[in-house]
Amino acid sequence: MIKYIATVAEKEYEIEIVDEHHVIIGNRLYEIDLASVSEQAVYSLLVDNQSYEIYTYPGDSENLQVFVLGRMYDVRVEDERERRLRAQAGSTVAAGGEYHLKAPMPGLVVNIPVQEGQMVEKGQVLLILESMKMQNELKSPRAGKVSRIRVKPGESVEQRTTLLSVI
Amino acid sequence: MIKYIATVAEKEYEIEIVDEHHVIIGNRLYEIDLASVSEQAVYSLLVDNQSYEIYTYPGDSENLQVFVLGRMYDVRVEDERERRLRAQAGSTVAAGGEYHLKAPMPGLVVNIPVQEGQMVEKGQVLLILESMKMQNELKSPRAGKVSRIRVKPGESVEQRTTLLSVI
Amino acid sequence: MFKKILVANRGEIAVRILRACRELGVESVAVFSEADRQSLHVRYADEAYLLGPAPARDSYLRIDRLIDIARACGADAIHPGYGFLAEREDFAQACEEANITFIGPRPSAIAAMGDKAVARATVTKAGVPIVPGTEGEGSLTDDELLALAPKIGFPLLIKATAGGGGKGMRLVTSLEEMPALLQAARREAEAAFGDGNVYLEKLIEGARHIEFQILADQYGNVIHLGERECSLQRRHQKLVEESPSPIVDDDLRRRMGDVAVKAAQAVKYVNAGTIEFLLDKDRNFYFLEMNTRLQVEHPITEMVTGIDIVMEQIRIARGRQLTYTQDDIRFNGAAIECRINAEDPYNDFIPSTGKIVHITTPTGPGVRIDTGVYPGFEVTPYYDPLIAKLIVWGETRGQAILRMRRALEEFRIIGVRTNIPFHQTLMDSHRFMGGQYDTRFVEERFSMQNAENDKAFRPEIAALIATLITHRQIERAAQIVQRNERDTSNWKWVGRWERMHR
Amino acid sequence: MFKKILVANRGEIAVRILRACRELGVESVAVFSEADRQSLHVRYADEAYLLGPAPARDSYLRIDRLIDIARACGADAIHPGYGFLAEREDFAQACEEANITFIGPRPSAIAAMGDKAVARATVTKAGVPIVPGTEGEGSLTDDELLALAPKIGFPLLIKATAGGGGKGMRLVTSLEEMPALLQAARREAEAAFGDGNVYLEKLIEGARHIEFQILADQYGNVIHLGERECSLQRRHQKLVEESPSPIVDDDLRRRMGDVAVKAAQAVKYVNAGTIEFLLDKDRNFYFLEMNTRLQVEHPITEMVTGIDIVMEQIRIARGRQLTYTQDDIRFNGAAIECRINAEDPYNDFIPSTGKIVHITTPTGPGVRIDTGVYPGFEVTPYYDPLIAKLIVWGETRGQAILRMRRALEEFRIIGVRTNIPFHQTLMDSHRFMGGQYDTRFVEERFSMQNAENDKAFRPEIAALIATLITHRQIERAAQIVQRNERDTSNWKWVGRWERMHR
Repeated sequence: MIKYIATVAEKEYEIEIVDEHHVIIGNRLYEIDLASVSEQAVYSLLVDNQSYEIYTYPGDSENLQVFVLGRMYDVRVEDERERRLRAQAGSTVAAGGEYHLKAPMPGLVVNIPVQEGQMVEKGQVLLILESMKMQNELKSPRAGKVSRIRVKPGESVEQRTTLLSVI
Repeated sequence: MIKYIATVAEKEYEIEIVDEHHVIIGNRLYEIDLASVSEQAVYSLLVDNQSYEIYTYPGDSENLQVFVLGRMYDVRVEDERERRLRAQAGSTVAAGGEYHLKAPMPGLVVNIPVQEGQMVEKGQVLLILESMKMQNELKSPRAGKVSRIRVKPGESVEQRTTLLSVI
Repeated sequence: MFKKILVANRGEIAVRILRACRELGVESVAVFSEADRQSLHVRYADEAYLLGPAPARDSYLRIDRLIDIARACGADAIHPGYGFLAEREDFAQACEEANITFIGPRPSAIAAMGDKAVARATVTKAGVPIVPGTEGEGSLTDDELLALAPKIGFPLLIKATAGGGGKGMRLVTSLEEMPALLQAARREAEAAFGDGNVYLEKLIEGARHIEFQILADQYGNVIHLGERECSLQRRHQKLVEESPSPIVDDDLRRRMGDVAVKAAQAVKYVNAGTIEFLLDKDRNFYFLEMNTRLQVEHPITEMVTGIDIVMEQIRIARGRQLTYTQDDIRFNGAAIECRINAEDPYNDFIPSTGKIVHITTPTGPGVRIDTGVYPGFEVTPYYDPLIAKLIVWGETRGQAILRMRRALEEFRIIGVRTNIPFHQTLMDSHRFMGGQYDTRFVEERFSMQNAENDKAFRPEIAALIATLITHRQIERAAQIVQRNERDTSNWKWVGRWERMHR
Repeated sequence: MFKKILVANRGEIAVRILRACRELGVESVAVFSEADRQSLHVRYADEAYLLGPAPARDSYLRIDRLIDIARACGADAIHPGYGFLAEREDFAQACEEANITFIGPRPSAIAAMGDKAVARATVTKAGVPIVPGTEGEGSLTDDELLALAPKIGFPLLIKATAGGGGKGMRLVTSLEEMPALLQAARREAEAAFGDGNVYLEKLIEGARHIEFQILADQYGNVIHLGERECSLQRRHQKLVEESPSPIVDDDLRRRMGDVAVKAAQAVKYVNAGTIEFLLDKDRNFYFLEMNTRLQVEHPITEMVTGIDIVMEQIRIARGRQLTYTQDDIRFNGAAIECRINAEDPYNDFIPSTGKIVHITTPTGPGVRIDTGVYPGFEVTPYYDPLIAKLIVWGETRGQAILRMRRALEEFRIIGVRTNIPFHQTLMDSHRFMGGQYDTRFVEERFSMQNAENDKAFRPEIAALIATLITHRQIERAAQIVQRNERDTSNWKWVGRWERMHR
């Protein structure tokens, strides 16, 4: 029996896989039936005969984005061992390190309203990228200092190009 | 430059592939652009800017079934060498040999209105197979003698099971 | 409103009913056989329960299992859809006994309309015309039949009581030839069915199959939603339906509608039902039978009336009064339905099974599709071959036909054969366009091969595409061979080792 | 009728127009950029011509290429769709000069409505109310503005003539504070745009964006097809439209409709067009602008009126009289459109590109989809992010909302992010259900995160499915490792050979 810890919106769920058709969540046993629909990221899940249709996308880092009943959930799944390791390493891992702003889609760099060395707030606009006739503001996910700008206004960039970094 | 002979409804078309965007049919040069749509048997073909959407199924033996503008065409394609070989071998190849009646779908054998050794006409019902709530009459594609019956009424058969043969 | 409805069906009609539940805010329960775990109806329902193995008798026909599941999950109503248990008196009865509302008529109405002889007798009493004949009058002697024949009128048919499939059937055009034909028919029936009994039925020449949609509430209010023309059939399976019928005018519609309402009232009918008529060349009409359930082709009536028939069924079953009176019903434009079956129109309409790998769905103005399949769905041999209903609406019948043509052109289902080419050929036929067809048209006067001289006949394009595909395959094969030649490093070592040890 | 129509557009609207051509029996020509070879509009047209590279300026905006292609292929009319060249006077002019019918208004009408100041002046002369203000009256001094302000009424806005994006904008609630605010606004405008000119505009509080669909033929007949409520916008992009508006009653519809017709007549308008109004809390309405083309949201009007607007456009362009008079127009039920964009509603609505690998399309009663994509289609960064329009019809607004909810639930597009979750959250919001929203609702009072305590919030299901998927992946990885261990026969030989030669 394998035990996982799934975290959704900072709440943790202990989930044990008993066999192909049974799981224990918390202390309750559920009967489940999981079917993958048309070999894509679409699943049909029956949980005690409640029917859920679910689709998923890879999320940031290790997380999985799950869509169910019209809502999106960001889920991190760990087994007990991973969990212990992470606990020992301390919980500051996620917040530290350099953040690399990557182009979420191909586009044209229109404006970079920050400079190297500048301090930025969480949510502050770092770069404006034009794609699909729209100007898209790319914002900083956290406070920090702009460490390096790798593109110039007027430049066309491919998807996932690193645009600048925040330290 | 490779030359093919395509046969549709007993009419032959000489087709030369000049390059990726040009073919000669008969004596006329055509500009073409072939695109495969969504990696399936669906094609978009531009011929001198006329747009055709086409899908295909494998036909009997070497033939290809082609659907275009709501019609189905059974096409045999040969290159010149194959064509010469077949001409030398004589044209009786297709008509001869044993015909094996195969189940076109899984189903239940309901009735076999012929017996081994019996002479049958082209179009005569050889076997009735029940599937999808329907009784389907499987007919002989040509005249001949029933050589061997391999199933019994009441038997369930898988798709492509050989049911009986006509010699 | 109901708290929870169990849908005792599968495929497109289960999906159709689940959608109505969802739009009414009612919880829904699907049931499924082992072959249907991945079906849309399982995915769209709030709850889903396994019934049993794939064959219908082990799953969708298991009354006991259905009642158990409904009880266990707290469903307070069951919708039977069409087919399976929809017209089974015992199922309606079992629901009643389990105190679960059956969304359909009372068991007594199902029974009264289920037995053809009883149905004929019942509606005749109510003044509804039936096809003249002697069916349901027991075993009659030759003398009795010869005496009755002139009253029925010639031409007429001798039919075997036990039979079907044309065995023991004879066409009689005059009284003189009838004794000999009676003998022959009895002999053939005796040989085929072990029962020489026959009955007489007037031959309706050029008959058209016209049916009327009925809605009736528990308070005696009965209305009709106009007619559907269902003459385009093959082996008694409807293939195309349209509303309105191209040959029914306002006066005939009013007269037939009145009779249809009368027929429903004769059995104290409640909920949605359909009265089927035969209409002859002289515009005489005859009651054929009543379908005491939702009809496959109900969407065309929804398109021209704007009324959601399934929602009305649920409201009626809940005890509501009809939302509409007969005067509220307006017929707007024209609708056509093509039944898309998994079958090969070029190979005797043999059913086709397999996995659907690709679908391009026609959409846009005036197009509705009811279906239970999707890319990746496996069409199995266990159930009927209907995989989608393509329904279009147009301001006029002409516009609807043109729209159906373009929708059929757009529709691609790859992985199983479908009868889409049949529908395309039919929509192009002058007889269909002129509305000039009867129930024997498809089988007797229609061919998939008759359209070879129009501008859609492009064999050279077929030749070209087949050649290009073949050419590409040859080129690709050549590349693979080349790659393999390069990719043999391991084997070289093995070969070297073998040579050394020879 | 026309012999051949060239559709100078791409995506869903090109497909929409091609369908109308097909249903009218007119030959159709598609044009495409290098990025669009596999698009539906290329596949559905009778002919297709390459315009040029992907960027619009090299392809869909190339007037010269379009005219050349139309001439070469013998097209006698061009439909511009919306966007691209649809409201370009020079394109309409170029068509006229090439003797090709432009399916739209005359160049003069495009010009008259294209310049906002001219449009305001023109319709004002015809007695159409406009948002009170000084725009288009040239440069005014502070004294002049202060004198005009009380006539406009407070609150009002000071806006920069050169500007946009809120720079140089000030809200004024009284005359007393106005001189200081004028100074500040001019300073800011000067700094931002190098132009300190400002104008005044009445602040329409709680404004709703209501537009009227107009049809006008070449013989002076002008009718309207009722209104569309388009207040749900984000960054001036419409997201959801409905018809009728939840707050427009018969009387207001008649009055606004009359004014809309008058506005169209003021420029001798021909073909389909749309008059946009702002409606304030006190039900005063003001002309905003006229769109001299087919509108993205035209299908909701088609659903409630039964009129095919694109077919009417083509008939009008051909010189036909309008098929309908104002009295023929009946409004039946309610329709809603959700624009499905390839963008991530959880990440600031950033556009999403990529290959669509799977689509499950909602179908069934009352659902229409207009789209240009299909499984396998590549969403590129070159064009706007609209990939589908989901349109539903219901007998009432309530039914339409419930139907839209179930349709959104069924809609799956995998491969790119879409704003479907945004629409789902919106359809669940009490303000939308109550029809209580204005043009600032989405940006100022709507959140994707506000729905966490209803029954659709099921984090434990999300946790469970993520765990099951992770578990399966781990198991599969383990199997692959095991298979690889077994599948090393060749390497064993190689290893043996190596050992022997060490």
